[in-house]
Amino acid sequence: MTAPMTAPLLEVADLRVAFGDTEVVHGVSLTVTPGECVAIVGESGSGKSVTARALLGMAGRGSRAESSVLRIGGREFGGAGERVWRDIRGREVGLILQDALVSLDPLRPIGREIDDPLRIHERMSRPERRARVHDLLAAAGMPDPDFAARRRSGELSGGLRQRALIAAAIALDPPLLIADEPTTALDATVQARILELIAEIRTRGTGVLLISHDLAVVGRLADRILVMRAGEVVESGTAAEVLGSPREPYTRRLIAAVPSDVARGVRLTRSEPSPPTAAEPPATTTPRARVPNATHELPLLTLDHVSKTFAVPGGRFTAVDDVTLEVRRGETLGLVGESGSGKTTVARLALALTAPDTGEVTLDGAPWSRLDERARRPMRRRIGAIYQDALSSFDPRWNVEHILADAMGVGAPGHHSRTADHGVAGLLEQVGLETSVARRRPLTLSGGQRQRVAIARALAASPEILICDEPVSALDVTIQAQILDLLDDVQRDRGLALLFISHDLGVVRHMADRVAVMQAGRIVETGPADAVFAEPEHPYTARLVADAPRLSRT
Amino acid sequence: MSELELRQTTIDAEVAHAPALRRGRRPRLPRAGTFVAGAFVVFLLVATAFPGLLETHDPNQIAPSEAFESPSLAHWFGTDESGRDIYSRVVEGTGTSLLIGVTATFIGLALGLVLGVLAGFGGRVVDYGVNRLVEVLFAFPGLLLALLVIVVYGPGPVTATIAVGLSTAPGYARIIRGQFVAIRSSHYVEAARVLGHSRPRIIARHVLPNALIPIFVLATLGVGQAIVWAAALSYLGLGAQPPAPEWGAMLAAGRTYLSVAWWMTVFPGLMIVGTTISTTVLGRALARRGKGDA
Amino acid sequence: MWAVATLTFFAIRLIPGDPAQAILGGPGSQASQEALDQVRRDYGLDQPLIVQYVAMLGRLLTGDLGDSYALKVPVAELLGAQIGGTLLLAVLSLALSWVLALALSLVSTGRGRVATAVGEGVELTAAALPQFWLAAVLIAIFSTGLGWLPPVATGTPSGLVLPVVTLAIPLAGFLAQVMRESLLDAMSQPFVISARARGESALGIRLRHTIRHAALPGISLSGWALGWLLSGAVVVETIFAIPGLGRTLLQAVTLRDIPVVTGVVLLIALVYVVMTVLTDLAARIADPRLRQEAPR
Amino acid sequence: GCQAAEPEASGDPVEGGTLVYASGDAEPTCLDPHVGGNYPQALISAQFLESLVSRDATGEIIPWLAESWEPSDDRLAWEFTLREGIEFTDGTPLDAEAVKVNVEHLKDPATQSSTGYLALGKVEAVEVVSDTVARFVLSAPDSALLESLAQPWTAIQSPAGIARGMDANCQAPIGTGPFIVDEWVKQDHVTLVRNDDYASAPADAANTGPAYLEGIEWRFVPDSSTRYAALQGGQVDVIDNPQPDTIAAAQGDDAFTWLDAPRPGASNRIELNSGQAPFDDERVREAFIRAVEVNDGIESLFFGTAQRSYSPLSSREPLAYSDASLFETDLEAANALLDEAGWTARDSDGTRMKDGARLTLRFPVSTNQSIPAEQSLFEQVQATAKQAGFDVVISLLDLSSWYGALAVNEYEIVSAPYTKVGPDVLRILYHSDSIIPAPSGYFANLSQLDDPEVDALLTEAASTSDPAERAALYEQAQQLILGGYYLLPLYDQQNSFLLSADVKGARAMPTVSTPSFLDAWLIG
Ligand SMILES: Nc1ncnc2c1ncn2[C@@H]1O[C@H](COP(=O)(O)OP(=O)(O)OP(=O)(O)O)[C@@H](O)[C@H]1O
Ligand SMILES: Nc1ncnc2c1ncn2[C@@H]1O[C@H](COP(=O)(O)OP(=O)(O)OP(=O)(O)O)[C@@H](O)[C@H]1O
Ligand SMILES: [Mg+2]
Ligand SMILES: [Mg+2]
Repeated sequence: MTAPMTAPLLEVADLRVAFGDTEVVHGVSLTVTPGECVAIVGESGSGKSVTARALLGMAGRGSRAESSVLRIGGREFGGAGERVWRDIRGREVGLILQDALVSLDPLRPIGREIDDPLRIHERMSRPERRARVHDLLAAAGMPDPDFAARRRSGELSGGLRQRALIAAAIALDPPLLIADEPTTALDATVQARILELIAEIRTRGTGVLLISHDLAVVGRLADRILVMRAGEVVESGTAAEVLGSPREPYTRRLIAAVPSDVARGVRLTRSEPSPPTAAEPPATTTPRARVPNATHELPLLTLDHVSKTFAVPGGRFTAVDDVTLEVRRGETLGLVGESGSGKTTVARLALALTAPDTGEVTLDGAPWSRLDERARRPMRRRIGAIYQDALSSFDPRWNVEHILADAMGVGAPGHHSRTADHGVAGLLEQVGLETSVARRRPLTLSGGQRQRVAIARALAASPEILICDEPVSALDVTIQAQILDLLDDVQRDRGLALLFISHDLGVVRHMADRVAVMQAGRIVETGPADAVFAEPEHPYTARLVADAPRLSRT
Repeated sequence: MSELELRQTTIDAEVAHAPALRRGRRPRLPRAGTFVAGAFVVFLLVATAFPGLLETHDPNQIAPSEAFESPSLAHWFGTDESGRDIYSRVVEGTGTSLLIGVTATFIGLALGLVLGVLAGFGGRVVDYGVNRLVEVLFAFPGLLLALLVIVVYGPGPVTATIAVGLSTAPGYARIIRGQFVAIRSSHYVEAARVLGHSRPRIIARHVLPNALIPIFVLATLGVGQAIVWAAALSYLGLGAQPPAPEWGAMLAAGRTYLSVAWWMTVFPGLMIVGTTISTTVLGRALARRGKGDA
Repeated sequence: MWAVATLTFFAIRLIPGDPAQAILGGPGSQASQEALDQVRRDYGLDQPLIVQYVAMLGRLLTGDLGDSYALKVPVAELLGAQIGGTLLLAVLSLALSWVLALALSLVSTGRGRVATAVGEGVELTAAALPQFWLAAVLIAIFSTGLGWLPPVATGTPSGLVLPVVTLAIPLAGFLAQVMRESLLDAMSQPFVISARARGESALGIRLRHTIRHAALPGISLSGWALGWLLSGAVVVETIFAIPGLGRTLLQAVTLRDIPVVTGVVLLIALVYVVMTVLTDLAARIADPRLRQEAPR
Repeated sequence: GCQAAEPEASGDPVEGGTLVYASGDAEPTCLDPHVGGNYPQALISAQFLESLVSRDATGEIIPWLAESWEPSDDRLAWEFTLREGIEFTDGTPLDAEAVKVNVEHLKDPATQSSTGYLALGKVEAVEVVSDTVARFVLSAPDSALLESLAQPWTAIQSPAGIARGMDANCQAPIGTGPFIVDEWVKQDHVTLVRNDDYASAPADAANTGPAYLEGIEWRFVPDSSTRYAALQGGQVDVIDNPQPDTIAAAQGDDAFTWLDAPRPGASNRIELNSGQAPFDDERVREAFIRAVEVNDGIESLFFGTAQRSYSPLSSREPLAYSDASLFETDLEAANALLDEAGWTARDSDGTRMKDGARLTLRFPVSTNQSIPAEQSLFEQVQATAKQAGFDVVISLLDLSSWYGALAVNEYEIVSAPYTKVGPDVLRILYHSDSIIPAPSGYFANLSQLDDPEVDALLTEAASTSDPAERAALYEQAQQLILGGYYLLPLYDQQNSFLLSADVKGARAMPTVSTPSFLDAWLIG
């Protein structure tokens, strides 16, 4: 580092970015000094990514970026041309893009991707570059770097891809690293490794601008935090200040929305007026009573030594291996496990969308997986489902009303009886949506609204149990909080049982009465949520719990 | 034939792009383009329904002494080898040409639909069987299929139409089956199953309607292609029979005189190209509407 | 293959016209009844259809395609002499249409509305050009007009230029449409942004990243495209007087020369199958995602 | 260019060079014209096979392989004296035995001969009188025998070649001609090389020794525009079957020579099927002929390259008889005739009706036999006939389907070419015997003219020995045929060649107008 420690690496004042006529970033100012980690947090769409990209002069097609100051490494870049920008990209500033899984060209070996900045900016010979790529990958914590350099992104797991991206971003040792959501879509263990890596880079004197919607992540790394909302910085300060004594209500809400360590039944969205009805019990902020110990009762859904294998090139792959689970009436069973551990397959088995190879699924003590589809059909209404990707679970041609009426089993489109209208309105109300939503198509709704519609649809059939497969993974914290609260509400109102699947330990911990931990198709541990999280028995669980980022609340 | 399949990929890509489109990432065709395409189609429709309105001469009136006249005020598109007015013949031929295009597409589509539905819903064995059949038809050169039909049933617009229809059917069948399979395994069909809806209900309310939108768009694209196909048959002397003016036949006839009278092929050719482009442009606009924000 | 053979056999039998007459030089000839009977016996045409069919299958199994009715030479020999030229023509056209389509989509995509509209217009026009007309225009321009290229196959490379171009242009139109879509798709992918973030230039991105994505559908459609080209060869070989399968096929259909038609169709089916396998392989090599079906 | 190539054009012949010929005719399936026997075979086999006799430009039969011939008094036997010292290119001597083998070959059903077989219909056997004298024994007098033997389909081949069997002989027949088949690459070309020992030129040839050309590359280029483009580009030296507009264009260009060589035999004509309604009524036939207007069309479509014909025979036939007065267009007369014949009612599109039947004329057109200009002419016929109330339905068919339509009598009008040397073609086309279909379903008398008087005249003409009497008989027959409105003559069978100006001395044989390159040479 040649620059004196005091001179900021990055200095931006009054940054404004507009797409066409709509301005999406309204006057953001920030500085990053060497070795410092500055974090931007905020809900989805608040303008974090646009801000980050504007710092490299690539806010996007059709964009206009203005600022009174935009200084990088002491050089002013306001209004610079593409050529000038190209010169510092990768050299002065490294950028790790938000979508790690798709930010590497699937057709090129990652070694070549990492090689790019070396080739573009440095006069290095081929062997020199190869050696450097090796070092970078090793530095990024890539096991077997030489082998990995020849892989393409599709052949690597999410965590390894993220490492490759980091390696590419730091290839020329840029003084400033911008990391946009570097750990989203990674499971807890991998996430922890990546964060460690960034922390290590920072200790080398590199300034880091970290962007995330996840306060728990930010809390672990950031020196200073900027909270963005709707394109503006609403609060900024040191990490301790912002997380410890937030001034703005928005910041408080953001912090509250983080579910980890929030006890079961405690609302995450306390500062908002409670959405559904005014007749809400006032005691929502206190933990509600646990479901009465119901062991004497017959479980509602059981999976009894269920296994499922898939044919894959070169043999069969066991996705679910001798799994035994039970979900009792009114309780929430949380199912956690890293990606690919077989959670979705369990959900599909429970929904009888696929048949188990061995073992049996029973519903309310009666055969379920063994039934003929024809015989099962009338009973299907007892068991509902919510998926991670709500949008693709709706017929793209149908509007919300149509979807819900269909789920209620009333009439064909165009034949909305009064009762149907009433039913649709009732459902919408129950999930906290305006009746005007009824006429819209899911495509035009926001993620949170879509997920509410999905819940309304699941409720329409008055099921006894809901299978929720990653219902909130695609949502940002605040919306996630609303949905989790909503699920909590309907569970209480209707006495629903939930099979709640997530890779996010915080979410499961908040939602579940009991947890089952899955690894490589097997259930490695089950038990009451508190117990499992407090004293994990299985080493795998212990690692998961240890790796999960926590928000240190005051 | 499988220009269609290519087109299908295009539509799918288009549809996949719908959200991107709304964000304006993808430049739309200028609206003017859609407008011109629409105007052209209107012209075609008028020419089909009331050719007399647009014609300046009797399309079959021969005048050997006026043969091979280049375009002029009297004969906008010039005259052909028998002194007939090419503009009027082009107008008169619209109906036949479009009829060939539309009917052939319809036949191909209908057959494709039957095969596609069988394959898509008929269970593993039927699917396998139909797939193999379609593969076989696919490997069968399209032109040979058309030639066989024509040789069996004699040439003429009807057989040419049937021939083109038959030879496009395997392509449609593959696409339609693909559509069905994709929709059948889509999340929303799964969601409907979870809700306990019956198979026929799911097919009727989800699969068919969703498959039909792109298929309809596809059909609008297939029309121009079918006309080009019929033109190839006319070149081999097996298309429309004289004196009925048909673009492909005019093109084939005019080819002989390319060096003497370029206008004999250029104008019918322009009509074919224009029809293909305008239906495609409209079809794409439709595809965006159908799957886009609507 | 069996199915193709069966279909061809029966389809051609539907054609009116007596194969025995075809053998005797067509219905215009005034062959005597004895000659007809003799030929029917020789070629087994007096047997019931099903017997003929089984006999044909039996011969096919031993790799014997039979003798041409009209030319009286073994079909395998006849086609063996023709396949090379046609395949060369088809493969060259395929390669050219890839290049044209890639160039067109690279040039016209992502360069604003006008370029896109022009690009799409060119593609659609190219795809809508009937080959017989295109060939005539090309000959008029490059042979008669400019005198650069011979209009007939002369056995030299220059003789192949026009036929290859004729076949390639419409195909390029189709391919370009598909390539444009995948190019657009690729250009909107985050990896493009991340490449830019490393300082890559717009040209570098096209050459090093998106072009591969655009080429993929070209590869996977090659099997189909080759089939299409073989169909197109019927017209092009006639116009440019190139000896090949297409002309053989056309002639055989008009002469009702069943063994030859069957042979050609089988051959084309075989090429199609081989090509499909090859393109699958090629696509797998080019696109590691296709090898990635197995879970990690 | 000039109207026809002069044999003694400019300068002295130059030795050497290979001429490239592009043929638009179908590629033969067999190069031996004895097998089957169609025009494309004649075209190429004339380069390497020769006949016993030939015909000169005036229609006179002249010596070729036979130096003289003599019929017996009863005209049932003909003795042909062969030229001495002629050998086939395989070294086999040309002798009476060879002639005998050839005739037997032609008459053997296994040869599957059609044209040659018909031509020798009256020949019972050939007897070997001496090495050089062969006697043809006839079943009946045949005035057309010499004309028949002048055709390429009865050319004389090496007996050793024939003995190789049909497959080998089809590949490369062996004759006495100026060229030898060297190689046949299917669908591409036949390579012909010079016969250096050639010594059997026909009596009217300028060159009596071996050809000047080293060889001919005989290419098959089916597309007419391509052929012309290749000629323009210099890739080929001679093309056949040029389109009329091409000929017109080439005429204004010194780089090309047009060799116009109409075929002998019948003219190109539209036959009216008198075998069934409505043309079983002569008034309706006349009405049709009066109604249609073809002269303007011939002029504009053929660019002045075709002359209107008013005869059933080609203008190449000295005995052709014409009568233009029968074919004057007169719409009023046509209408009157149709009214008279009872076709008085008209339906909505103006087609005449009688007893509920429409006046529909089915017109199958073979796309292989009718060039585009002719097809356009037929469209004009269709348009003019419509004015009189005829509904002409043209169907464009491939050759097999076209024969199929004729075989089942599904036509009212049709146009079919027929090439033969001499007026005896009339017997093939208009004798009632020709209405009886061959086993293949084919019959030559497409107008289905069935008139005992015509039959008698044609039979007599075929056996008479007196040339004057023969001419008179044929004239009478032609008068009857034309006067009965059985056909609408159009023009001679178009047959022409475009030659690069570098090609000198080429000519068309006066027999069936095949090109001959014996006298030809290339300059430059
Ligand atoms: N290319 C673009 N064209 C138009 N609008 C855009 C474009 N890119 C982003 N926007 C808009 O700018 C706003 C901010 O987007 P941005 O991606 O910065 O949000 P974010 O805070 O990063 O959200 P997330 O947490 O979901 O990543 C959004 O309203 C978005 O719709
Ligand atoms: N239809 C299938 N065919 C083959 N393999 C499959 C199939 N479905 C799932 N698998 C494999 O089974 C394993 C478990 O998949 P599953 O989707 O159940 O995991 P998951 O725990 O839900 O993962 P994630 O957190 O990524 O959603 C994966 O390795 C997956 O690749
Ligand atoms: Mg973002
Ligand atoms: Mg999952």
